Amino acid sequence: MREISFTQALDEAMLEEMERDARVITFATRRATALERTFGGKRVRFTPISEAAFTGIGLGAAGSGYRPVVHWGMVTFSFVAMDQIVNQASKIRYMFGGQADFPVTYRCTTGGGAQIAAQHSQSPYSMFMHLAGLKIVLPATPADAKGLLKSSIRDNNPVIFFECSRLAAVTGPVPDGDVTVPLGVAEVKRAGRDVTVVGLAYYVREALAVAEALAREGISVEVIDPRTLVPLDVAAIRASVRKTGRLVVVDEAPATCSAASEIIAVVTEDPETFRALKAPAQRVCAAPVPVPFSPPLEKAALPDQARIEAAIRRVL
Amino acid sequence: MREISFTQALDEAMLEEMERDARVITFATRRATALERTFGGKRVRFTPISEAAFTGIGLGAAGSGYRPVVHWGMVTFSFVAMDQIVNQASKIRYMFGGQADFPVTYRCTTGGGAQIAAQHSQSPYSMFMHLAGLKIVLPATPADAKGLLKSSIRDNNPVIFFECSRLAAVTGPVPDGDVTVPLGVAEVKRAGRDVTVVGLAYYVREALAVAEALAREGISVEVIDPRTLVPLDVAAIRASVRKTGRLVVVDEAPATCSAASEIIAVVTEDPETFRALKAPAQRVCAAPVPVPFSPPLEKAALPDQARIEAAIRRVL
Amino acid sequence: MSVEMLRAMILIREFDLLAIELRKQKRVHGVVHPYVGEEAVAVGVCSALRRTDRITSTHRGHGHCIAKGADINRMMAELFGRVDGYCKGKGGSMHIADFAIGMLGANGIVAGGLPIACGAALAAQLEGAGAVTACFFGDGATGEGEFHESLNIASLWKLPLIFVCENNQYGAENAVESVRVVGDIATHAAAYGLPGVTVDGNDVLAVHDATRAAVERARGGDGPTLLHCRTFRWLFHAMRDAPPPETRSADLLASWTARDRDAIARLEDHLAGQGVLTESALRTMRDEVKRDLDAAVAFAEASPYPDPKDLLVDMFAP
Amino acid sequence: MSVEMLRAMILIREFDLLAIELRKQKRVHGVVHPYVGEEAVAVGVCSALRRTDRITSTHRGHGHCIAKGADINRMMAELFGRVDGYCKGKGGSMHIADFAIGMLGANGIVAGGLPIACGAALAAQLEGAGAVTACFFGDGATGEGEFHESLNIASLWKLPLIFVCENNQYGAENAVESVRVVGDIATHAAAYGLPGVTVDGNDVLAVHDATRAAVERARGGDGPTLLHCRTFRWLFHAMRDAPPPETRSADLLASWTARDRDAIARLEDHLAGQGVLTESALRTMRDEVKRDLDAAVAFAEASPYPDPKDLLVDMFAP
Ligand SMILES: Cc1ncc(C[n+]2csc(CCOP(=O)(O)OP(=O)(O)O)c2C)c(N)n1
Ligand SMILES: Cc1ncc(C[n+]2csc(CCOP(=O)(O)OP(=O)(O)O)c2C)c(N)n1
Ligand SMILES: [Mg+2]
Ligand SMILES: [Mg+2]
Repeated sequence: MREISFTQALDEAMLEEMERDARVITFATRRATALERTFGGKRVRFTPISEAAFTGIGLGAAGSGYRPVVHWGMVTFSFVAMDQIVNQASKIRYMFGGQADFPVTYRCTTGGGAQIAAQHSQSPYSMFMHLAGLKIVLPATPADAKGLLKSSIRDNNPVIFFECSRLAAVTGPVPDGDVTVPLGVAEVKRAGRDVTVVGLAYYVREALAVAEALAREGISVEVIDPRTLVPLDVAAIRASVRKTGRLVVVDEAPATCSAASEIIAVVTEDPETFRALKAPAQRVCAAPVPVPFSPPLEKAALPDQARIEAAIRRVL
Repeated sequence: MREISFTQALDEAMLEEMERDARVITFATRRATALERTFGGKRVRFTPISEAAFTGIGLGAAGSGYRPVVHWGMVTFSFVAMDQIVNQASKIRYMFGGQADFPVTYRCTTGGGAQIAAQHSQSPYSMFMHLAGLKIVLPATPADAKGLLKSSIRDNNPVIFFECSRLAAVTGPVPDGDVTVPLGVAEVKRAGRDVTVVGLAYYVREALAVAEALAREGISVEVIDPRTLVPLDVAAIRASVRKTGRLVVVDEAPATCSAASEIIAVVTEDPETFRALKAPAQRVCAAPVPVPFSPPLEKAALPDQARIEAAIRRVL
Repeated sequence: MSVEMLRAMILIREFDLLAIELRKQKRVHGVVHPYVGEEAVAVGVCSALRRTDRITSTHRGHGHCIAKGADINRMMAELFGRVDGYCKGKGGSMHIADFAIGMLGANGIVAGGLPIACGAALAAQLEGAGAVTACFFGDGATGEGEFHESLNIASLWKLPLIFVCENNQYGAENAVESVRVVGDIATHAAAYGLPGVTVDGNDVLAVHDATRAAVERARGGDGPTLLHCRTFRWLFHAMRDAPPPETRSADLLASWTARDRDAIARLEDHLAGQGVLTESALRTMRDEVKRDLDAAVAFAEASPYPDPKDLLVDMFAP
Repeated sequence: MSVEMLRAMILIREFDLLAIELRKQKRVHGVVHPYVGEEAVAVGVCSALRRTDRITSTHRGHGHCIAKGADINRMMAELFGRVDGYCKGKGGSMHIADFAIGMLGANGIVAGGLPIACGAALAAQLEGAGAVTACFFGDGATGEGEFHESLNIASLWKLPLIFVCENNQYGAENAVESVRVVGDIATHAAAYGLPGVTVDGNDVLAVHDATRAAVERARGGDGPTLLHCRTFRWLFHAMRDAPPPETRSADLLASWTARDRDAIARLEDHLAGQGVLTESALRTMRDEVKRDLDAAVAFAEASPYPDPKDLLVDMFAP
């Protein structure tokens, strides 16, 4: 298998899906030069800096037969468009009684770690998860990025596709050809017996590194990557916790009302899993602050291997 | 003590706070006729339908020495203003190193139950809780409404004050005079031994009704009203669960990444409380759909006493 | 055609007057935003559109639905919250849609429909079959950022779109003069490089003609037009259990509801003057409208409420 | 005064050229958005303001800070992420503020500062002491809804505000013509009933004069002005580890950087022509600027990084 970067994997997915289906169109404030060259300025557009308008345009075009892929840039900029996401996209199919489909994919980058401070280092996927009506995708590897973006574009619902910035340049094996990854299916990235660590995006890697280190001490860590947050593969997470009896969730969003809170809730409220739980579930999340600029502060604000390891040791 | 309605209690708080402090100003798209008569059109304004602008105006005026109370109308309309809330208000003090304070209060109505369908029946407080940097208030009684609104206006930070629509006409005793309720302090609305029910807003009443009914069977339910969601009185909730060993959280927002998820997480991750937990914690929340219009569907979508009771029985 | 327009306007008015009565009786649910007095805008615009053209609507959307050709039985069933409603009872008054006739939905969010309309227009532009989109919004919506963003992008991309501002002089309780400085909303067009046209929104033929010109321009690939229709909301902004009290002056109301300003009376008089419509034909028409509305109520009441076990149906498309 | 303006413009340019070098060397962190070429806008505007007047800024905010009188030591320390920076290292380049001098903050969100500026202007109006607010934003910001909403509400409320559009011809990689149809951004003003003025943004005296007129109007209670300043971004939009390659034509660049168009050279020549500035005085000025900048870097590097244990400090006001 080829080793390509996360970004290259996403570019391949766009190219292949636009080739596959002429109804796939795309726009963003930033020019997608390569796609524009291949598919022309009708299907590949750049827009004014008008996120509310072009988010709604994606939705309207989706309801009229197209399959838009709208790139917001950073997730930060989606907040300008929140009316179209919360009040329109997440509700439009259900409130109209299912009479039309809205196959639109919203892409955005997410996360901290690059010293670009509060506004440009956000990881607010849980805010979108809370809205019934959107599918939420958060890949951690180049292969998943490609396969999940393909599935998102082919899905007949509004999907928000988060691209962790710290993964952009990370490389990994990506299968050739048209390989999709289904939405709603978690992957056990490493099997283990003693504790389940659910990591999101960049923190799948970090969790794997910690698992590797602890293996040398005979501690067996299972690392699960949900890959999609809506639908969340609750069955896979619960099954793992029933096996290990211990849960640590790692993510770079602040803990309050986060995806990590949700994962703890779905584990705790299930009688059988609850009975299997031998220790308090732990969240390893960002400190409850806007991400600060200065490198030592930013480092202190975000999870890291030491904090993951400490949480694992706390529950063992 | 006088019995007045939730709405009257809020009106009194506004009147008294504007009297108390000339820096309190207020605006909304809807005219506040009584306040305008008393305090004049300079301090009491109505605005164009421009939520993004007037949300930011509140923030800018707060940073320049005033204490604006901005009423969005329904929380629905806040999504038009989300940039100013997420990217500006929640981060502005911290990212500028604490050099200025931003004492702005955003009021809005929330909740379903009035057959006004998907867009106008939202309860998305958890989306705002997730953002480090906002205080979040959600009162359940007229007295708390008045006392908490006063505290919110006097607080030196951005506060979002949610007013549950189904409580607007509900009456209750409200103390005379300048009585405040502190932010961050839960109240045990009914003491009990067997199970802790944390209810939010309208569902405090419903939980109390269920507690009353179950008392006749000898089941002793403790009902806790957090009153503010940020800061959340984690100590009070944990203490109650350590006593009862059982937890049910009731709210009309959908469960995923909700305040209910958060409450379960803070209970589960605390070693001592976890050890005291005798049964899986339960969420009684809205179905994961936009709130439907038709009365039987809406009723099915939202929690009710029967579902609260069933959840209590499940954990006993 | 003008007779058809008259019939549509009468149907719209009677539909909403009936909806108010039904709401008072608590037979229909939720909120009612009556379109009474503004019928010429919906009918003038939609009569210049084809079935394959699309529209987006507002919270005050019944008139747009009817003008675009929606089935009043299914509309009524929706207000009643029944399974045979357009949205199977899930939407209600503020969320009626009929994608089959290009009615892409009412919208409870002021200005929320404009970006969606741009998206529909983009789809039409890509399809290349000459379809256009008309996008209704109120004077109050001009305060929102989505209004501005949509005008800019539609002009830039030459989208086949007609922006129809229904200036009914009020946004809820606020007079338009109290929320914007410049009265003529068409003045916004210049900064986007598109035509801005102000018409008498109570003259259905004038609205139709102005729309036709805008539609031609749009179909010809020359882009959008901003059409500013001056009209008036005869009744209250919205009602739940009971209509709120009128706060506007009696003089103002009288000046707009006078026979020479009422869009329906004007078209009646015009058609009578032309000899196209006799008194008795008019009476027949009004009787038919009444019969159709009675039938719609009967249809709605015969339809069952949705089954709570279908609560999760329609959430996600397969 | 003009000599002070020249000094400020030179300092702004040299500050940003230095910031680029420091960023290449990884001594400062994050993103740098250089203001090189646009100095006359910040200086022309701020020289017409008082210390008690307020401004809001953008992602490209170093020039606005310096023009409003910020301390370059604390600015530099902020870029270095040190505790003596304006935000104690919590903000960085995109979030510098100095409330003591009325600099209410840079802003990473395009158009995000406009509503905040309206709020500051409202405060000034209520205070009644005649303070005004100037609000900087780019040509790209005119695509955002917040631009429109702010113009409308500021005009309606006659807020003492100057909307300063820095049209540097590009929003990131996109030429202004590619994102809007009408080139003259001042044309937006008419629909809001406020004056729209276009000036040569590379002529600091013209910017100053236009601002002074707008400030007088604002202090007099007559409301806001939209000031459209045509200028040019000499360098890249933004850099992280290395400056991105230039994609614009050499001819275009040459036409804007030519001595007769460069704002700094023009003022130098003007002052020299007037006999106000000798060659040696200019040399001295440039030397002083360089010395001040060296001192700022020394100040920044002498300042410690924030202590991680202070991570939660500054979150909530007591
Ligand atoms: C974004 C948003 N803000 C506020 C409201 C509340 N609201 C509903 S209708 C309305 C007035 C709308 O006025 P206009 O656009 O003139 O339409 P009209 O009601 O006159 O038809 C308001 C403020 C809303 N629905 N959406
Ligand atoms: C709401 C929002 N959308 C997108 C961006 C990304 N972005 C940062 S600067 C920029 C270009 C801004 O152009 P302009 O307003 O002309 O300012 P300039 O950079 O030219 O000074 C963009 C698109 C952003 N910061 N905020
Ligand atoms: Mg109106
Ligand atoms: Mg620019």
